[in-house]
Amino acid sequence: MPFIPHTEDDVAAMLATIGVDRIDDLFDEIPPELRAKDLDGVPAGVSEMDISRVMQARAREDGQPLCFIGAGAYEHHIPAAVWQITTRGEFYSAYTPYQAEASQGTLQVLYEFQSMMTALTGLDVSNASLYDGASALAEAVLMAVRANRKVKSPRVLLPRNLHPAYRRTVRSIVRHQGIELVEVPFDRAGGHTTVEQLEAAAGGEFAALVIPQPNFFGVLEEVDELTDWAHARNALVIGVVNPVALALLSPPGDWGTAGADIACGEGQPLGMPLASGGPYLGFLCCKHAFVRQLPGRIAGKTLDADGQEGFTLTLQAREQHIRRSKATSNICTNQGLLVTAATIHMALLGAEGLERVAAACHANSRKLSDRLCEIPGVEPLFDRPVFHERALRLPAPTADVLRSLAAHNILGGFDLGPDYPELEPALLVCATEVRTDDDLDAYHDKLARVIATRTQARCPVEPKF
Amino acid sequence: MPFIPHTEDDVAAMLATIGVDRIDDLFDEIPPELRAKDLDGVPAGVSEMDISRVMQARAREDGQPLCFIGAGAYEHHIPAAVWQITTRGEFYSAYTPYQAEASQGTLQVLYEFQSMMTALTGLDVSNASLYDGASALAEAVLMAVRANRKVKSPRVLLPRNLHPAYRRTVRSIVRHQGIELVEVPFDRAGGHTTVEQLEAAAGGEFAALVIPQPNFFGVLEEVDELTDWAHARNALVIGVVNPVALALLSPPGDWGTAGADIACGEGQPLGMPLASGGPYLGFLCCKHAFVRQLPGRIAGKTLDADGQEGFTLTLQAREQHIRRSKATSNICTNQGLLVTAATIHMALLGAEGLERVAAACHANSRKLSDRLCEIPGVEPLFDRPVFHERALRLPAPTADVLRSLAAHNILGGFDLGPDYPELEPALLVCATEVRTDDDLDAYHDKLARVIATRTQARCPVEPKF
Amino acid sequence: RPGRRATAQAPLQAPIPESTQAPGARSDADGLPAALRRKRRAALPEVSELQAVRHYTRLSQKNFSIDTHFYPLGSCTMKYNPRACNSLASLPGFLARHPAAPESHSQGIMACLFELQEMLKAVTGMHGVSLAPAAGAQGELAGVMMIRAYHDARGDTDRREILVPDAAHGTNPASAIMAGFDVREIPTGADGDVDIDALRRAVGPQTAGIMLTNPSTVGVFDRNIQAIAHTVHDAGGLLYYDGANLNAILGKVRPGDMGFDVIHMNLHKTFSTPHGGGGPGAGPVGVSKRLEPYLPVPLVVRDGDEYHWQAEGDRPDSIGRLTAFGGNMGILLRAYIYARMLGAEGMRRVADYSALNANYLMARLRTAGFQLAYPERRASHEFIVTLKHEAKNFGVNTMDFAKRLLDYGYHAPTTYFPLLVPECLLIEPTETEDKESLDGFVDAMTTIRAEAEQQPQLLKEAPHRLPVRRLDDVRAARHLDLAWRPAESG
Amino acid sequence: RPGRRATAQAPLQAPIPESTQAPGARSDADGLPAALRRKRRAALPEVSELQAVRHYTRLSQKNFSIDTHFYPLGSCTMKYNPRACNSLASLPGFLARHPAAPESHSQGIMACLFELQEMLKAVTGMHGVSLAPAAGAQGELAGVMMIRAYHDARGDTDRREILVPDAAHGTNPASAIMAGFDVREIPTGADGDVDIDALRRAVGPQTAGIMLTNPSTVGVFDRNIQAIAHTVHDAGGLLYYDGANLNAILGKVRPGDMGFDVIHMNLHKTFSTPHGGGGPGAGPVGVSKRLEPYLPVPLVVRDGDEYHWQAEGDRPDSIGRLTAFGGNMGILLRAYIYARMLGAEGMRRVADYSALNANYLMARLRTAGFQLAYPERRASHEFIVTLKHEAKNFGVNTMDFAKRLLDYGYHAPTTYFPLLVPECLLIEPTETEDKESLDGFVDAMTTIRAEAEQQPQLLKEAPHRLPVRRLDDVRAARHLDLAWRPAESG
Repeated sequence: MPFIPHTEDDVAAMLATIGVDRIDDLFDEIPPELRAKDLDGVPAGVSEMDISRVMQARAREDGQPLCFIGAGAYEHHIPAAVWQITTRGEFYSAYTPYQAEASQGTLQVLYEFQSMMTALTGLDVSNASLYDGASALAEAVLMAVRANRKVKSPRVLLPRNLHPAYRRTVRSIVRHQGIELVEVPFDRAGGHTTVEQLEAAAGGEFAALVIPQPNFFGVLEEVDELTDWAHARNALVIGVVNPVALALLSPPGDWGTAGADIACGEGQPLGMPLASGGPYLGFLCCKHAFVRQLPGRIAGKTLDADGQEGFTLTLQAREQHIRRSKATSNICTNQGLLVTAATIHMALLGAEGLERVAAACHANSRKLSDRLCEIPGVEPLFDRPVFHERALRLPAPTADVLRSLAAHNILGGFDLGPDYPELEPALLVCATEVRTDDDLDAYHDKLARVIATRTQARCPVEPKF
Repeated sequence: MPFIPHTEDDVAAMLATIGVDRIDDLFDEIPPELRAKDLDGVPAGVSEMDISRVMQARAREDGQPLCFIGAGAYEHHIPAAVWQITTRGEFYSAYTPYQAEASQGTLQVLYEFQSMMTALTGLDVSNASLYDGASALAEAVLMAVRANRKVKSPRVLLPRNLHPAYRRTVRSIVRHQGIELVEVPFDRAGGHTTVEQLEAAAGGEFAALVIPQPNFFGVLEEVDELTDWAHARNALVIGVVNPVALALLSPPGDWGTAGADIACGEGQPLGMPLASGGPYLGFLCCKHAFVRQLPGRIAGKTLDADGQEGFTLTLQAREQHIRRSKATSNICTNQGLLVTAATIHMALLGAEGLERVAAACHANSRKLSDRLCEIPGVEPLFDRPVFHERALRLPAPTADVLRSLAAHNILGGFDLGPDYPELEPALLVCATEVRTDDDLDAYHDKLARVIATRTQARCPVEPKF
Repeated sequence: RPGRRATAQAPLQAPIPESTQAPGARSDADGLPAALRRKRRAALPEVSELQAVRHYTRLSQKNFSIDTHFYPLGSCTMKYNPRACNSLASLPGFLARHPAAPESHSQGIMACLFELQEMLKAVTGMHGVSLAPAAGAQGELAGVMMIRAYHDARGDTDRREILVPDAAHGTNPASAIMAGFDVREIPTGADGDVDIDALRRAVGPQTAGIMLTNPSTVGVFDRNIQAIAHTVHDAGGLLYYDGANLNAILGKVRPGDMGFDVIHMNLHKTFSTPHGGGGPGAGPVGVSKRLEPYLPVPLVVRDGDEYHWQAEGDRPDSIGRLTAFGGNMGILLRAYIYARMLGAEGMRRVADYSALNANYLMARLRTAGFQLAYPERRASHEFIVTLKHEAKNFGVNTMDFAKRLLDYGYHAPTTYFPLLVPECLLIEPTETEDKESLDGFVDAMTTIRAEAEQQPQLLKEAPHRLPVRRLDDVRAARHLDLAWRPAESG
Repeated sequence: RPGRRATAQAPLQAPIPESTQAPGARSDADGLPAALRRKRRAALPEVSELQAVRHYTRLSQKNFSIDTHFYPLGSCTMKYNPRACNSLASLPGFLARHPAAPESHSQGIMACLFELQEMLKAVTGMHGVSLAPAAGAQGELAGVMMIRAYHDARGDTDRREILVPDAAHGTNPASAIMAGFDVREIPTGADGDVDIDALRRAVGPQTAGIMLTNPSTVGVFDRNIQAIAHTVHDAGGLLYYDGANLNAILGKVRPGDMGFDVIHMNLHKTFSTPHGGGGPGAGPVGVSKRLEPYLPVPLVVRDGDEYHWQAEGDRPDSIGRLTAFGGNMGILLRAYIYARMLGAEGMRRVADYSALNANYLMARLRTAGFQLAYPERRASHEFIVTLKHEAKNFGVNTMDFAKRLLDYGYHAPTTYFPLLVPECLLIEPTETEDKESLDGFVDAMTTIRAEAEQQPQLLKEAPHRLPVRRLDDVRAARHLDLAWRPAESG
């Protein structure tokens, strides 16, 4: 029996101890009419060998196309040590470290993760992860509204150049909390958000401003100016940042005069494979003043009975298992295993390693967009500095172009049209450090051919039939 | 610097402690004219990411053809747990357990392995592995000649239906020990070795008889009869066995009246991937009487200073690091990590699991050979019972047939021609439990087509040019 | 202890392991305006690969885990996480797929997700399933949001109250609040079942629904579930099933058949995906037909031989998206593999053997003299021991017991939950433990009680054999030290 | 200790984990004659997957290893085994390849093997390399067999003696004997170099060759190596280089340039493939031009863009085949990956930093008052401390010191080897350890010496903090218990 260790003798002895005849007797308190008759729809069990065959075929089926999509999830090289250690049974199959003395491994990892994230973001404290970047932003929004004691307004400014899926996620999660999400348009030439646009959109009081850096288009925002503007209006500032980019870019804690108040984002670039979108890792950092509004688990350093240093979960009075309906969030299980991977990944790379990765990605993406813009009709969509990815205008419908490329096993980027119809035909491209010059050439050549075909086809030719 | 942890400050401090100015000064006892100028032929170092790309491309390049080759190396399903545990750092990066107290994990694994191998072979003692099955047989031959006190002859009977690579390996390794290897022909109808043939080949005294079960053709030998025949002549009997087959077949310890004296073989089927031929695992078991002639490491159970049970390497007086030129063998490093994998593999399967694997392989190979023998001109080469693989006669040159199949990504079996020209055209096929009915069908259909083409092509047609 | 924080304490000027270098990368990242660039390098660890490997390998050894210890942690279902699920979900083709890859390059994984949706429907008796929620708590939130969306869509907007038994998981009320509901507690009766009279008094036109675990957190199957369902439904409310305890009845009783309208499942419990030291989980939700329009996106649908995503545009009434990229896909794959290996028969066996283990352990502990919270009831997959006598007679509390268990190599059961039982140990052995483990646990419990009587200090100062002695939680909260900082800055 | 042999003690009627079942398999294996079938089921463990995983995970934790401990084991080069080598050598395409797959389906791995051959040639200065030997000792055997083949081919069949320094590894004489040679020992001089006068007296028409390690096992580079080479060559003998200590001079001095005719390399030492608790290793051999015909098979050769195998048929003078399938391919792949990551510069760095670490540790231990065996010499990558004073003054021996080191979390250095130094500790830190590790080791040694003086019993009874106390080796050899047996059979 798969995963059941009992021998027949064991079962007999155990039933005798309990004082019943058959295992099924143990369910005698369940009204008989409720007992499940059959489980049509659940196939018969298969062996490990058989399911291996199925999964290998399916993994192969999806192939490994040449991918130039970024848009919030990035393919980076992950040192082999990261997952070989992360999947050790002691990390993989451990529970949440509520019994601190039996969980010092996990707890120290959490503490190190928090240390590294505060170092990267330049803020004071970090929690030990949330589900992903988008849900972390939702928690950041809720937290900011709770934490802002100067402004009672439940309005939060959310720029339109923030990742569309993040905007949708925030909307789903906060919709019943009486929060008003105000969309701020972006500058059509630069792709960034200006103070003028913010002024216009804000209208009156608001609790918080969200600043993505870089924004969804890869465009860099003038974070210092925006931060000071919001702080002048007693609003809190929430930075949404890419942790790899932070190796080179100014950390939220340094934005403007006082620094952003909260930073959150997607930890996937820190050692998580793309894996179809998850499990990833949301992070959330803030200034010390807001630590009691921070949702999620937090590890702290303390002493044991012998005065020796050790680690434990702390500030649990914020959490649902203690505070129940008064908790800062309902979150409970988070992304512990990914925290472990991210921590090991950062330890292996160090600050300089992360800088090199960031610089390599940036250089590669610039090279890619320069190459592609050699193709007639392809040009940058925005004129402001970008980091790590770039939005391009295409001379043909994006969906068609991407479909043609996909047929050649190239995933050419993220189609901006569905989320930004005003920009159509537009494409967001990205080339991380794992893409080679050959890869870039292959993309360039294929795109040039596809566009040549497409633009010719646009010429008014009468169908022959 | 890859794998070097030193900071510049560290290096400076260390050099100061030593009292030299530069690292290169540490090589000042080496005659300057000997210092290497350059290392042409060693390319510049590459990053982990770059070598990953190279290796992934090369691994892909070799594809994963549908494989029907057995011939001493068998593709079995390996439970995922086996290698996930085996590659844990504590097993993977540990040294030979000379410091027993710091190596109880490895030592207990060795002891368990020895226990499992004695259980499988039905013999008293096992060592903790040799390099592979063929070199294990070489050591078994040397050992038998040393151990046989009744017969002084250095002659050992080696049947021709023993794996050709084993015969070659034994010859290479024992050639300078004054041992005469006597080849025993096999029965052309049955593929097995008969007592009559042994009598004829033996001529006079001999120290040992080697009995492969099953033999290279998959044919089952009459092991009881052969064992008793050899024992009656005061020779020792060495069984060469497949450990998976032993789940169903009579163990060497039960052969004949007194049982074989030594058993050895290839442990690869116990959880080792095919991996181009290694690392595999040679095993060597014997009766208790010969334990001091056994080469290689042996773990034993003992007590510690508190009277608690523990494990240690024992009988080291046989080994080279103690006995130097008087050792039972020069072997020192063996295949520890593979022992770990094999032990976990056997623990996960248990005796019944191994039986099922053996039975499934056997059934699958029978099904395959039955299917293939539906093709005109394809027929069994021998009429005796087989296990696990079967030799077939083909109606066309084997090498040509295999080449055509390989072009369709099917590896059709092992060509018997080069080693047994007398059998040409002949093919040894195998289908383990991992091959599906679809796989068998695919092979059958392709082979039928290849043979149809080949046999037609035999008709004397003039070339057209 | 040597090695601690060795990582971050190493000098910053240490060279980076080249194995992780991106060659050709220049640190002068062209085109980045100076004003937007980082001024000081982040204080990350600077260590060699061996130092990192050794540090984290040794850290891992300080953990208890399923792979090393028996973990009878009630309500958490700490059972064996099959290694095959890990390796097969980690096949390169699955790891490499970008979440925005087109459907043409996603049919393999979509087939797995679709089949998982179907299997979860079948085993829970629900009409529709969404795999989107990233964990149980997010599944709960999605569930109550669907209840809200349902009432709102019918214009039934005064239903603003969610009923929650006092024994419920803390996430239940917390999730209800996040969905904008008020929470009213319903007491548990002396027999462990919900106080049905109190429930009848509580329902009304303000009732949006009730959140229930069945078997409940006190480890018994609520025999009045049908009456509860009628009561709530008759009042116009919906029934929410907290799937935390689904392991107890998997394949034996289906929440849909009990009358539940919406359910979340904890795949890291019932479907054995790893707990990972606190996640990632996955919290799929299942719904009855009337709630189907509100399921969170994305969903996978099948059209002939092809699979398609359904997102916001395809499902206008959906409560929406809960994470950017649709959920913890790698965890869903693990659950899929596990479910396929179990099959229908294996799922039933989960319930059978988790009930067998729980009832056996309960019987043995009772015989050994421990007091059960609900001695007249069958255990589901878990049960409660109350140490109130031990606390009173020996002056040791449940936490002391728990810490002493660690010394004997057993992870402590869940302590002080549910809150309504004093000095409570909630014990869940799961179906993957063998009789020897359970017997060993009984022995340890018995020994510890003898110690409590004879040398209570031994318990109060426990643990003694772990990498650290008992940790000072109060100090941790008072003198917050939540991150290491380089010496110069603090 | 609970859990020990739990595996094999479980009842035989226990069900097999179905995850490993071969479905469709019937135990009535058709066509197998009853007389040839097994009568009794083998007494293998019968456990569930969780029991096995837990058992072996916990066992692993009882080991010291590079990934958890500093391992200054002289002559063993216990350095970091890069994880990338493991994962890349384990790519499915490499693992799935059958050893008898045709060359058309083997070009990827053959490219790796060919390039490894070429890199090993370049870094050793040899003319030809065969990767076939499965470990260092097999490489030695292959090496001396080639020496024999060379003399035999020239009809020089009286050369039956191999010279071996008294400091040599035990495998040297053992291998020479297996190749049918006689062994004559050459003493080591007081300065650690080979006694060149003794050597001159020893050579003659019977001399087949000499087996040398340089740097030698006493941790110094033999300054007379050129004189030794001339002496042996002039006498008609060949020079064999034992590559065990190659790490010390990798890329700095090449054995070929020193005059060696044949060399083996231990890839699990110098090229960082895992020691694996005692293998698998790999022991490629390199040869000068005159020995090339005798290299063991198989070899990989390149012809244009294609790679081909050379086996017995292609190389009639080869000493032949040493394993059935040509060697430890997976280990060769790991070494290839490591060599590519190092590159030429990285190889030189191996020698640089292993020498730096050894000389630093030697300097610090000398300052701390430990006596060096060869105080006037540079350390190569290793050096010897002799504890003869401590033994005399405190009544503790080297083994006591070694066992006490374990208590401090350091694996013991190599003890009592080489045999010519009394109370010998052969210490090799390797280049992958950082200064903190070395300093910690010095502290531990210093502390232990103080303990030896004040409470020698502490050392004699060590270890105290490991899973077991000191084990009784004598008992192990006297009361042989080499395998567990079911109770019924004894």
